[in-house]
Amino acid sequence: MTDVLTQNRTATYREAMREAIREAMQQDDRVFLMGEDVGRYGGCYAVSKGLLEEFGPDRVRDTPLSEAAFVGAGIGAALAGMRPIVEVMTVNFSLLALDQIVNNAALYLHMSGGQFNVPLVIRMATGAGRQVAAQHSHSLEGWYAHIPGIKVVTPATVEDARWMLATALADPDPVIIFEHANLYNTEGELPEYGEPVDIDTARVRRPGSDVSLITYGGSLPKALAAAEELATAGISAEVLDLRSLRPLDTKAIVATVANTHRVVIVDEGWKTAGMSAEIAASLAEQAVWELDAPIRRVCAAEVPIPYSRHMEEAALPQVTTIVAAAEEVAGR
Amino acid sequence: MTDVLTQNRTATYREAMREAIREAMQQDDRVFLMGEDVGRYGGCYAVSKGLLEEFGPDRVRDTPLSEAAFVGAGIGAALAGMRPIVEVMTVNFSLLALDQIVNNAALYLHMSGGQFNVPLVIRMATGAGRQVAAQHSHSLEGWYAHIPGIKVVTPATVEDARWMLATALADPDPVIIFEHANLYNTEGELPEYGEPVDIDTARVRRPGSDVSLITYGGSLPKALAAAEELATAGISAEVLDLRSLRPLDTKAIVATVANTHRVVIVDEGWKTAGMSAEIAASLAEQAVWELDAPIRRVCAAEVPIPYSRHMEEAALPQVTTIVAAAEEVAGR
Amino acid sequence: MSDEKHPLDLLKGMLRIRRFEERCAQLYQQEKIRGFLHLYIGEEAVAVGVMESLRPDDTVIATYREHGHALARGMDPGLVMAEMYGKVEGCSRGRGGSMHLFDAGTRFYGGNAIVGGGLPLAVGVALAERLQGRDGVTAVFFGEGAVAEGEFHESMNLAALWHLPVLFCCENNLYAMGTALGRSESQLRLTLKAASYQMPAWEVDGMDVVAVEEATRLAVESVRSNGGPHFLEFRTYRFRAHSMFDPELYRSKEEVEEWKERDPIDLLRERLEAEGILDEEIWSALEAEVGEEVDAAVAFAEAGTWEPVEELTRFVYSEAGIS
Amino acid sequence: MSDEKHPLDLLKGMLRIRRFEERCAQLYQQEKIRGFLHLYIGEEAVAVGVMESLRPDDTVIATYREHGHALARGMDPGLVMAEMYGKVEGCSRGRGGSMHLFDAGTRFYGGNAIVGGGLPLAVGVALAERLQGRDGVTAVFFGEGAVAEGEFHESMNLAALWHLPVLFCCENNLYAMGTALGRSESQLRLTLKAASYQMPAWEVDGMDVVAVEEATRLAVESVRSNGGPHFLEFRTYRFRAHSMFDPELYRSKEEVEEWKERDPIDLLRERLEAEGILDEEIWSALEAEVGEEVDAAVAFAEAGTWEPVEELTRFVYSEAGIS
Ligand SMILES: Cc1ncc(C[n+]2csc(CCOP(=O)(O)OP(=O)(O)O)c2C)c(N)n1
Ligand SMILES: Cc1ncc(C[n+]2csc(CCOP(=O)(O)OP(=O)(O)O)c2C)c(N)n1
Ligand SMILES: [Mg+2]
Ligand SMILES: [Mg+2]
Repeated sequence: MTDVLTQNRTATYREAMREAIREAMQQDDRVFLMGEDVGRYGGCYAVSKGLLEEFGPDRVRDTPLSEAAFVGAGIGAALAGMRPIVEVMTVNFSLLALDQIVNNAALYLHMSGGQFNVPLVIRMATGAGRQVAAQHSHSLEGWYAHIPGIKVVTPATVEDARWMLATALADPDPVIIFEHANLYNTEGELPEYGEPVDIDTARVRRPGSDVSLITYGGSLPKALAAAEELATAGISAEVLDLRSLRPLDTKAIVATVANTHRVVIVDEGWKTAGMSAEIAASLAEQAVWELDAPIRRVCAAEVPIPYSRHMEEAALPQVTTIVAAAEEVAGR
Repeated sequence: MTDVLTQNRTATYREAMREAIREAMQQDDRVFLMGEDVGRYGGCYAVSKGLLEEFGPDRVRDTPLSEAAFVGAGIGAALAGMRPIVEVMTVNFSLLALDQIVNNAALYLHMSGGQFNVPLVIRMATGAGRQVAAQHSHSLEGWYAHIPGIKVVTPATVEDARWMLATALADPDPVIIFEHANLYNTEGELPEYGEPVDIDTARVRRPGSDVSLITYGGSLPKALAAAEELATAGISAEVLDLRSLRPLDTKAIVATVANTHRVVIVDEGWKTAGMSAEIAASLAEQAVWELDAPIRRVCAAEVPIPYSRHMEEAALPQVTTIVAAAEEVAGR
Repeated sequence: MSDEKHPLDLLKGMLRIRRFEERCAQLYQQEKIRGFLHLYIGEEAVAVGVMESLRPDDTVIATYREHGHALARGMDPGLVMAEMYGKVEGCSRGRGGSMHLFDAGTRFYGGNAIVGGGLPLAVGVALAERLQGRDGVTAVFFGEGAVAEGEFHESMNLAALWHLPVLFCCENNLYAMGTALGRSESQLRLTLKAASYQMPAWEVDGMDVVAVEEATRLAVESVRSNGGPHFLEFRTYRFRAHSMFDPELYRSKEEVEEWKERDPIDLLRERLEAEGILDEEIWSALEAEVGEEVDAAVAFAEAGTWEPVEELTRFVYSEAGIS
Repeated sequence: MSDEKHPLDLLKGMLRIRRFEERCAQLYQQEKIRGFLHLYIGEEAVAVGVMESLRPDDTVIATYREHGHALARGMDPGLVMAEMYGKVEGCSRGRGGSMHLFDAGTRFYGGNAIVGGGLPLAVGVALAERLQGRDGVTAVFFGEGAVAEGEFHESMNLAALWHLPVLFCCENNLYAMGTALGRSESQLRLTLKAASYQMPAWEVDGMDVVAVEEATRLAVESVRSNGGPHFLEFRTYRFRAHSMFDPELYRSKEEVEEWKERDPIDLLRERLEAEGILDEEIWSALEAEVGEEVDAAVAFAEAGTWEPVEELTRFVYSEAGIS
């Protein structure tokens, strides 16, 4: 094992992600990082800081403002033997690259009858909560989860930030990693002997018996805080972190509801036809008789996210709104 | 009333749409049509055939292959006093214009504190079923329905094709009209004294009592055929045509389920986190106790749509699969 | 206007932006302003010179680095500052913040924070002006970084193809965040690129407000008289970091200092002093007036109120509804 | 190769495409082929001339009008025809059809039906070749209509900026569906546009297969020897409708007839006859051989089988799984 693997310490989500990228580049020459300002600037969230100095401009490539071209170039490079990590600065700008992701990355393997797989990893920051207003506050994970041919993962813990990338790079197909911008500064313990984690199952982050809080990504800390608060009110909440949105671990979703019979879905994305809808729908299909209360969804309000702090807070899921919804379904 | 309004005859969906565009342009100088090959070519589905000759190149504008620019130009023109009808040839190419639609059209009014509304209509063909393979067979209505700030309508009948456009043009905000390519040749009666229809409510196209088939757009004919077949098997199916996906008429959705207590959702889009998920989720939230059977979704298989006829048929909702699902939830 | 008053107005226009933004930087430290804040300091001559050459019925579309454009266009500094405070009295009801200033009154169509995202809008506004028989010009501002975007290419071609009254104002400050022009463009002469669309394109010293105004006046005359779109590259420089989070690892202090030698305010100030149009007294008066304006703007913002939370869902769709 | 054999190979290559597609048109009428069918008839000299100048380890990316490119690249006509029949023996298991021909063996990376969609891929393949120390060239084909797309602009700039081994092959057949070049581009000289990315760009007579081969050979030499990307505009013409649904309202019969005067097959045939390389006998032999190939391809397709429906979900993701 390399020294990177054997340290036991608390790290930030940002450091964990950087360490994962560095390790991948040390271990496999085919891996390179490409995106806007990943090099000299050090990454707009400082994730790739120092990597240009360590690996040079061929493997840490600053790109022009050309989202369609450099994402498409990542697909082409993957088709031709490389293992690119393409960073799209934020999901908001990925709208400019959707044609490449949906019409090429997602389709090439099936459409070519199995000849051309696309071993590409795309990383992007996502989410709201920093008062950066409507055009910079999208949460479109649900959109990506709609598309067959790609995989969508949402590391919410420092450990997943550290270890999901290696598994994503080992995957022969396109994997999109959503990093909620509010998680970069969160701290966590890294296990002494860490190792790659799966990217297709959900995890119970806190066991409980009265109500299930099903969530992912940037909303996990809020759900955990809500569970803490609910505990003091005598409500035992189980918190399920989906980790992967495509494939979706419906087994785990059904299991937690079979355990608690009451569910609140927490999703920073918009409610209508988003990720929260799929979770609710899969329960309506597979576990409707398990439900002792109607499903509740706590999502972003169906509005563009405003700049002012109080309005933005009102637009997003908050610990208080999660707690209120949980108390309601728990019948308190 | 103009002569256009007073004819009583059967027309095709294509003719109805063309008549609607022509009437709008005759009645309002601010209306113009813009898109790829809408002029000299007559529209790739021949919808705008003859309009260039009638209204000239200023009002029937052929555009270069520049989806982002001409959709964005439609937004700008709407901001500055016009009432553009922008035709994006098919939803598949709209991926190139999503930044303009999602970051500008949908956000400008809210983000500007109510100052800048966008009275724009975008028309696009959608759907599969003509063996045009994966890149030309997307159904992304559910994606668009996810976005606050825009409205999404899906005319499925000749009457709606004839009359929804006028209402959409009278709307001060962006309206996206999805025209399933397989509907253009369908024929229907146009009422003698037709008039604009609402674009925010669902309609029961066939009343029934045993099971509800909830659908929209290109799947409506299939759902009606399935209901016919179910009738012969003694199952009375109610067919609900959503007509508008955003806003979604959840009242009507709950009402039909309160009537039949069993529901099959038919959606040509992919299942995961799509339109069908939202319909199921709203029932899980608002009518879960009305359900006498788990919700069933009949959607496109979670695969890129293949070219070969038998594989494409297997990938899409068919009368047979709808009937089978309905019999299952009806417990036969 | 008198030959003396006008240059002093230009100077005051630039000074207003400078002092306004210096205060914004302080207020950001005090957390009165949040989110992203992109300062225009060093580039004031561009916005001031261009706006001087536009009419009230012309249209302006800018980027997220648009405080200078908003002020130069004549928007009330109080409304702009209140917006950055997030107050409902702000020009966008506090919903847009620094990156999304809007003002229908001065035809200031935002405040667009997607690089290149405003360019297609400008083409459409210009098309609408043409179709409605008006002779308004649409000026759209964007950085040199936007030139690599597909939306730039498509918009340039469409405007030229349709011969539309668009003034493309490229603010070439040499960097897109940390990416130098040479790492972003294969062709460094942006005007050659623009010319390849059959569009007249001029390079202008963006630190010389008089040169900016002169070039823009000529370009606008041509655009307004149906000469088709025009591309102006303003050579300028951003004195401050890209945003408040930027450690500026990508450029040297020396480079920044060199450019500060050509501070557009100092340049004009010295020239006017040499010409005897400006003296200490007038300068202090300008400073005093501008200082008062900024103080008044801050006071207005401070006195502002928060939009009621119940109004969160207002304006997702128009209240008028279907007409 | 002997001086006599080579030109006859070129002729045969074009003839193969012509006869193959004429048969496709018939088969479309018989509904053996469905969906969209875009014929290359009239443009054969471009694909044949370019492919002649490429090596097996080079990469080809084409559009939805790519039967000619697939055949010229050396793909088995039977696999191509079976694909259009939708048979599992087809080069894409019958899943792609006419617009999505794929063949890893000849490095034929599709068959891309989004206009401009293949260009970024070509940049990426070229980057991968460079990073892996190989000297393969990536040739990407696109129509003149794609030049208006943002993806064209971004890809041209990226390839030039990074000095990548991409050969941009623009097939200018004057129309994008019904849209004439003049209604799509403000700058009709596409090579001037390409040059604005600091990329060498040549105009080539796309009806003269020898000129195509010659120009491409020189361009490929330059690209392969690290000369950076190269842009070739092939002036050609589509003799048939855009697709099988096109009533061709946008161009005159006369125009089509004029261009047919420069049929690339007739041009070469006459030249070779004049040079005494070709006579009736050889020609009939060529026709016979090509006819047999096409018959064999159709027979293979007819004999093909349908992919089992249970395999619908295969290859959405790789069967290997995470390694
Ligand atoms: C499409 C898009 N990609 C990336 C970003 C993030 N971003 C914001 S500003 C900026 C640099 C833009 O540089 P330039 O266009 O030169 O304008 P400047 O900031 O120098 O005024 C970037 C990359 C964005 N806002 N939009
Ligand atoms: C992005 C996109 N927009 C529109 C279409 C529909 N379409 C298919 S081919 C075509 C014309 C393309 O013309 P050109 O690039 O000149 O190639 P040609 O067909 O002439 O070979 C159009 C508009 C498409 N496939 N992709
Ligand atoms: Mg810049
Ligand atoms: Mg063409």
